[in-house]
Amino acid sequence: MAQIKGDRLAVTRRTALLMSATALGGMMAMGAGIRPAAAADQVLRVAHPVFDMDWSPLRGGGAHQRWTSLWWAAPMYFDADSKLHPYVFTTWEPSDDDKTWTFTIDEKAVFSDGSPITAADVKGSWELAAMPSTKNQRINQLLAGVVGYDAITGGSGTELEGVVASDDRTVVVTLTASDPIFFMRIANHLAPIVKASEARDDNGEEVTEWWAPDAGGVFSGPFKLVELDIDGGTLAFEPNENFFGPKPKLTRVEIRTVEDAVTATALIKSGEFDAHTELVTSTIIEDLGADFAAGPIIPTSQHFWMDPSKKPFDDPKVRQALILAVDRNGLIKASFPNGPHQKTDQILNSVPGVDEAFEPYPYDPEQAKQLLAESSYGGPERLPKLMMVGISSPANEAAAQFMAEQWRQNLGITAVEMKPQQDGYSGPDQANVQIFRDDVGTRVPDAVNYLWGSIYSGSSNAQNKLGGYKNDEIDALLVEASAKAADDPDRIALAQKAQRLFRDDYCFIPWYQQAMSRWAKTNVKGMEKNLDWQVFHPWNIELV
Amino acid sequence: MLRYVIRRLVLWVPTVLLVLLGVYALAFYGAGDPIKLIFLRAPGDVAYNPARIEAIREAAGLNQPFLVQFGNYVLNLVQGNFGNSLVSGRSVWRMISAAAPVSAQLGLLAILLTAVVAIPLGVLAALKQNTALDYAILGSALFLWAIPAYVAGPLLMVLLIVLLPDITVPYGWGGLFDVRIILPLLVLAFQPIALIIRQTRAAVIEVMTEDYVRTARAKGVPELAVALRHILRPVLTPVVTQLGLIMITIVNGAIFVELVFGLPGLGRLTVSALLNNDYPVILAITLIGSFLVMASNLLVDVVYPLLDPRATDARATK
Amino acid sequence: MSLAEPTTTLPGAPEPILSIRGLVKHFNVRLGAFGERGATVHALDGITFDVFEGETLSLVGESGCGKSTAGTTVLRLQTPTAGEILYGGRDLAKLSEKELRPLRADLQIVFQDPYSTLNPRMTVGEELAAPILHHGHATRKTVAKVVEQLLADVGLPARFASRYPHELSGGQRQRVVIARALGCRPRFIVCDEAISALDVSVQAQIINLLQDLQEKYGLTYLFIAHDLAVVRHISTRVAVMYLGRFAELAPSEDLFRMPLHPYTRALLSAVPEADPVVERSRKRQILEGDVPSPLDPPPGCRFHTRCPMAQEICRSAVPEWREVRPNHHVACHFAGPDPAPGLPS
Amino acid sequence: MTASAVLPQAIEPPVSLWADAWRRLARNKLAMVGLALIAVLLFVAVFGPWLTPYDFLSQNIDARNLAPSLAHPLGTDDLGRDVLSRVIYGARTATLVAIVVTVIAMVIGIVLGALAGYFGGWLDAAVMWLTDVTMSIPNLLLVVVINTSLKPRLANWMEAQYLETLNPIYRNSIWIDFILVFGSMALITWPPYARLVRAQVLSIRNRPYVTAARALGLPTWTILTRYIVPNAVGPLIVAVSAGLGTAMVLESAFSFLGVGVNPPMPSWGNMISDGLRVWQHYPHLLAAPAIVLGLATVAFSFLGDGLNDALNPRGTK
Amino acid sequence: MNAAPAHPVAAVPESAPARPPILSVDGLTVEIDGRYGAATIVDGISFHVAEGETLGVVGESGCGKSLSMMSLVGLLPNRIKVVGGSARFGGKDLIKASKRELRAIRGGEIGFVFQDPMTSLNPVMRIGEQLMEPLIYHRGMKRAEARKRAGDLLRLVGLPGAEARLDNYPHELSGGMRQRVMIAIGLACEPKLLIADEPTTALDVTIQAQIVDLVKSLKARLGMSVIWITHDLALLAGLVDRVMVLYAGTVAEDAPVDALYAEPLHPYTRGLLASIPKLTHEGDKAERLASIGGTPPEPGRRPKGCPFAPRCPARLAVCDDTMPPLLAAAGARPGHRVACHAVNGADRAIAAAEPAR
Repeated sequence: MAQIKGDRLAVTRRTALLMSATALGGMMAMGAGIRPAAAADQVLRVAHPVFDMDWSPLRGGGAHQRWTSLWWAAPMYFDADSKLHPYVFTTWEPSDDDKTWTFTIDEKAVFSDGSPITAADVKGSWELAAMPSTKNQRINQLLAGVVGYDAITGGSGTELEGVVASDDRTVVVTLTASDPIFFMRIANHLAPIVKASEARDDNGEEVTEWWAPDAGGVFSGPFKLVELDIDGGTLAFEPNENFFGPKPKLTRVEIRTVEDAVTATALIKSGEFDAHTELVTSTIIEDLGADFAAGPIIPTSQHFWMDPSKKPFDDPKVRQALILAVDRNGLIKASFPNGPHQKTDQILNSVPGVDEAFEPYPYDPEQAKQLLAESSYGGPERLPKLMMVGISSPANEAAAQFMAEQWRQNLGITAVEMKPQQDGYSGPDQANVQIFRDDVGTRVPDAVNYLWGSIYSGSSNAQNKLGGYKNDEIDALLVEASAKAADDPDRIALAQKAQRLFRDDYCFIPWYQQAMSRWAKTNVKGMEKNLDWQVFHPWNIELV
Repeated sequence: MLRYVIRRLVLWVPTVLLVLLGVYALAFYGAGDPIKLIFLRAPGDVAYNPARIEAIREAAGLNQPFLVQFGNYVLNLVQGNFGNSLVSGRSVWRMISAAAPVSAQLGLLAILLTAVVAIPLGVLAALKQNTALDYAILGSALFLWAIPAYVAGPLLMVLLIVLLPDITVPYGWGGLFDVRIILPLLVLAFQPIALIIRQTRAAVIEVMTEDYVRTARAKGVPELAVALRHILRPVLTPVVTQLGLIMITIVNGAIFVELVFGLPGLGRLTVSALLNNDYPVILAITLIGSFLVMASNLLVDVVYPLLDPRATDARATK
Repeated sequence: MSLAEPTTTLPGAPEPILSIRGLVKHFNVRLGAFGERGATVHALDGITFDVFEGETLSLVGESGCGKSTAGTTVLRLQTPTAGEILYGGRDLAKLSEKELRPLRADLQIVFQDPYSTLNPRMTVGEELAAPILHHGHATRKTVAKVVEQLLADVGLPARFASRYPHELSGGQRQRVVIARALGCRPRFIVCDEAISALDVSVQAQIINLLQDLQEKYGLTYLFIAHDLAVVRHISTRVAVMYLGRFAELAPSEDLFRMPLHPYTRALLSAVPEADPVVERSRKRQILEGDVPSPLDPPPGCRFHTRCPMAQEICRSAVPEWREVRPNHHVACHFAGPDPAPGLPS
Repeated sequence: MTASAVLPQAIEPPVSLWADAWRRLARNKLAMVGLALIAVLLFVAVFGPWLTPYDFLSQNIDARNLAPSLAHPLGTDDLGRDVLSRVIYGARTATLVAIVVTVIAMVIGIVLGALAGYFGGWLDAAVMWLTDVTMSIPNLLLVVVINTSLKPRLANWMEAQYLETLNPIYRNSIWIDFILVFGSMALITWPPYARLVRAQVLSIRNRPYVTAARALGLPTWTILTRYIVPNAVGPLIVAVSAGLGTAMVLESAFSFLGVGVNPPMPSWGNMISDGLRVWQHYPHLLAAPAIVLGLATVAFSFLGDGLNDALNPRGTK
Repeated sequence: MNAAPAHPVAAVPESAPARPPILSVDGLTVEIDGRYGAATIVDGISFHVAEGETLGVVGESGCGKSLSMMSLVGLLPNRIKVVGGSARFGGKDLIKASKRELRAIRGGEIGFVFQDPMTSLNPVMRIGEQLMEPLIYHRGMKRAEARKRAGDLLRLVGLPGAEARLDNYPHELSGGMRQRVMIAIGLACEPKLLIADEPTTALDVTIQAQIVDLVKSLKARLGMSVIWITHDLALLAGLVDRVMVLYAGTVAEDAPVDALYAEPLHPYTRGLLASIPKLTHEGDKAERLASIGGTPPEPGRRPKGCPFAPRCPARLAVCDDTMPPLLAAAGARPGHRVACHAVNGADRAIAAAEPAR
């Protein structure tokens, strides 16, 4: 018996070895045989940098948000020149006091299942986006002024009283205060119009993955989601035949996750992909050409914000010293030597009202040294450690290291810590952070709104990154300006004045104004994006 | 044997509980507020509204005291409910069950590859001890050992893209019989292969001096049969005991390999969960990780006596 | 004085230096691949004997018979399961390790393998000095002299003090081990197979050395060995062990001339003699089979499974430990004062 | 055949096992190569500041990404810093990390392992269980979680201390990095040491020379310090040598993932991770740290193997 | 008389040189690559084994007794090499034989039994498998056939329950049983010569008696020659026809068994015999054992002349620098050779050396 047993054992082992060898050999052979599928006409292949687990259009943020315009329609939208276009809404009328707005829905507007887009869908979409469970990150920008917003966003309600579907095609919005630019605020894809009856359950909460193809998702944009493998990181879109706008030129859009930027670059170079969601590498120009990353400058800018509530920035001289000690020409050279982003001296850019007369912070190491010596800390030795957060990409890191080195060389400061690749600052040490790298910008082409979101005392930027910064003069100027009509020249003048006042508070190190890169190869046409990161005419994208 | 296995399995319970409690506490007290993290990660002016964040936190059940949360977690776990991701709201179980097969297939294949490649090479090196072949094998093993997966991976991949522009780029996951598995498999197996080559070589050199090998030669058994029948089999025993170590190497290597090659497995899930402090996911992965390590240890202990008949002999305690 | 004179150890001799009463040592082991079965090794199953001042008492038997366990248990290097070890009016079996420590100087042991009984990281001098200093037989200043003297006692030159064990040959190491034991100024030394690992030509040197030292310092030996020829040469009395029990205990000459236990006779018969003529004429009694496992020793007389004269009673009743002749004890149902007729001797 | 038992007929200086092991090691060419590399590494780590041609932090924004040249033997990085100087400083980081990690892990391992081995019983069971627990947590996870949770807390505490006392000891965060990042690495690397020490203690406790020492009546303390510990050191040295290499690799892995040493402090791991992003254009930025890390790892492997052969020789009876 | 199986030992005839040698070794020299360079461990030994003869090889550890025998058949570790001499066996010179030829001889024409049956049997292989190997490789048997024969062999060596034992692992057997299995393996192909390397050293004396008895009876049945290597002179007395005493890699003395024990000529042999305590002799027990001072020299540290010279009580001046040749001792019995200047006379040594050089 043992003999037979022994035999069988031997055979099994041999067979197993043989099988595995065959398997490996087979794979090698297959590898040799396989060639990339011939690039079918008009199939756009996109590399996506993260495994987004949640592609809900109502999230209001995240990398996947960059492709919302592919499959969702917005109330209106801006193009690259900040020109407003109607979309779902064809008309928008304010009341005299700018407190009530009436919007009309395009009568052709339908979902991908052919059902009409109704006022109830608009109301439902907004309510859903405002509810905590959807975690929409930017709903404040859209609906903060709407009556009933605070209750629904605080979790205590499911309805926005301020939004009323007066009939199937008319939406009336009531605001708590007058807002002449409310129509601009909703002209984006941050809370697109979805079929509310499908997306919301009986409690008004969001149905999990209602937008997935196997859940029978219904879409409002030019494309519809036809394939979805979240875990594998792949999605595919095909034209929505019922789309009420122009007929899309692409026959298919494929999005695949490629987390590593170097790999993604190589894949794009090899022709595996045509475009990328957001590719940030320090060698992008060398790798893929200037055209790949080129794009219009959008009203978003990156700066290093100093928190005056934290030591040692409680002393303005320290702040000023640190600012004057940084050679900002070097800063942009260290981070974006070849563009596409450009150095900036002020917050405002690419909106009407950029201040031509704004006086940039000079590079003056001598004065900086003197200022530091005059400060209450008396010099570099007694400064507490400086902590920077938001140092999450190669360019950020280069800039941060450049500044740290400038401070070391010019001021003798050695204790600088930067938190790499950890974008949030919500760790227990957030109390210690004094410098925040972050962007500010505006979704509407308006200088006041731009500053309102960055230096107004109520803004998140002022509250969090500037440590509750409050300059009463600036606040007053901005409040005054915001009541002016969009095209009133005073509106701009007041904003510029506010920005100059902010300059003298020495609270930030200006860095760059952002280009809205195409992130597409030259053969991809129609990839122009607006300040809202959206390809504003997705139906125009084509491969040539 | 069954009783032994059951006794070992029972011991897992407190182990797992302790591991979970530790990780839970670290995540809870240390890593900050995941909800805030979600919001503050988004660039630009986000809707930072304390009331809203509080409401979101409450909806996720994150406003309760530590022990209550942990207790709830364990209770849910016992019912097979791993909870939902804080970031995406998806069922952790679903995420894991989508990711685990990828990692498992890759890992098992890597172990297989290791066995198929490393053991023969190790035996060969030992049999040709101190020859050029030995040095070549040992040198390659040390070389593989010295290159971290995160260096080898990108280098290999980009080299491939550069050298063979026509080939399907080995990125992503297409299943076990997809050509794209080759590169990640190789990179993942590098270190275990290096480890096992060295282990096998050392073990063979040791076994070669055993009296029973001399006996086999004295019987006139051909050298190849000596190597296969008399040397290899006893060598397998100590090599198999390295399974736990290989498992750890592979679990850790998988993180880098999956990251580099874009494989939707547990390693990638781990990194994204860690960066987002998505602790339902972190805990589930910890659970799986410790389960793997414990299971492989148990497997080794159970298989050992089957490979080595001597182990069935008395084990003296005090 | 001749150590070999039997009168010095027969009745009327001084009080025993060490009295062992019913000594039992069991080991618990776990069996099976996963340790699922517990079992007990009956290494020592109740042995009783005295050791008299100045004598050499030998323990012989096959491997696994418990003789080494007896040696280490008597010295309390292992804790006995039961029984008494009376030394100087105290029962060593009941003392704690701490209480034992001062007594240890009196009771020394020399192990079989001289390669592993010396600390490889210490020089011979350090090794020898440690117990001397600890027991206060010298001060740090005078210890070198004592070490030198000890080395001289065991026939090694003084320069060996600075050597490490691995630089020495087996015989030299065993001399060092003996010197180390001597450094404690012991009364009693257990020689646990102390010469078994040595080459034939060196064995004789060590045997001679042991005898010289016994004479010089009046030592008492418990000599554990399996080489019966050596045992006969060196012993005053001999105890034969089988499976954890004594089979026979008698003055050396008595035992070799007139073995009473069938096992002793078989053992003696199996030993070859370095003389072809004798060998050719010898009638050999070859025992069948192996020693049974101490995990499951046979009931009754432990030897009955291999005994050529086993009867029914042997299978059930444990033979009594009897003194069949003066000072000649034996545990066999059939042993009389004279060798059983018909058995080869 | 007894290869080591030398007959001391002639008057020769005594040779301790250590000297003997050293002689064996010295004959092992690979081990010597490893030792030489490690010596260079240590030298560079200790005297780094005097060896670097440039300040490792000095930037020259007009001399970015230069290829190796006479002025910059290993070129410059994306901020125009001298790569050679940074690699040399990286050796400091690597060495310090390796030593800190290994020493902490070893201390934990020795204490727990020795206690477990010597006292046995429930303590042994508990320690072994703890090693199981530790080893069954994926180590990256543990390090990252500890890093994101404990480190900021300690940083907070130190900052508070500094603001209160203005004592500069509390100011520099690099120490926190080292203590915490690498302390947490030690927390995952101690179990092998504990198991090794325990096994050693268990095995040595039953060696005849320890029994002999007990028989001589020597006190427990003497037995522990002179008989058990010196004999347990050999395998421990081997393990430590391997552990130092492993710790360097671990450091680089964590720095690669961004949880290790903070920039601008150079570490081979973060240099590799930076280099990987641009290596197609500036291969020297990847090659320099990767090769040096590889060499260091291989050096410790060589030495470890050599030590293993030298300290645990087979065939000497 | 009782029922115990008593095997009377057959009287060994005076060694009869008429029988042709099956193995003649001449000038065998073996070196080891040690830490201080090559050292000679077997230094030109010559001997022969006649058909059906049992040769005892005796010596202390390190004298090269095992190595010289293993070197004949290529069973040495890598760093030990034969550097000179010849060994004729069955018409072939084993030293010059190819690996393939040696393999055919090992286990086929020459069988082996090793010292420690515990380590010499493969612990993870069943007894049957190990026993079948020589049958399969030398006799070309099919497995079933080999298995049947393996059962027969186990019965031949007196293993109780022979067939059932085939499926046992070595650790499941006792030491004596294991050694019986080793003997069965050694005898599997009915070799002409059995080399037994200290086969009873690891065994108890009662088991040793069993094994000795077994080998003797098997030899009588199978008619092979045996080389029995041991350090135990007493053991050889009743077992072999001839004894060769090795010291430090050289043959000190080579004689028929009776001659050696009755009239040992070499001082070393004499010393050895004297240092063994006697079991049955009733002598002066209080007497000290005769002993040889010092220890055998390490390989590579052997003196230039007679290796035993430093320990020799009969040392002459010539012993220090001239190696004594192995010569038939004057006046001794036929076949009695000894390598000692004191016995043979130094001039004979020089005379013997001349024609050779």
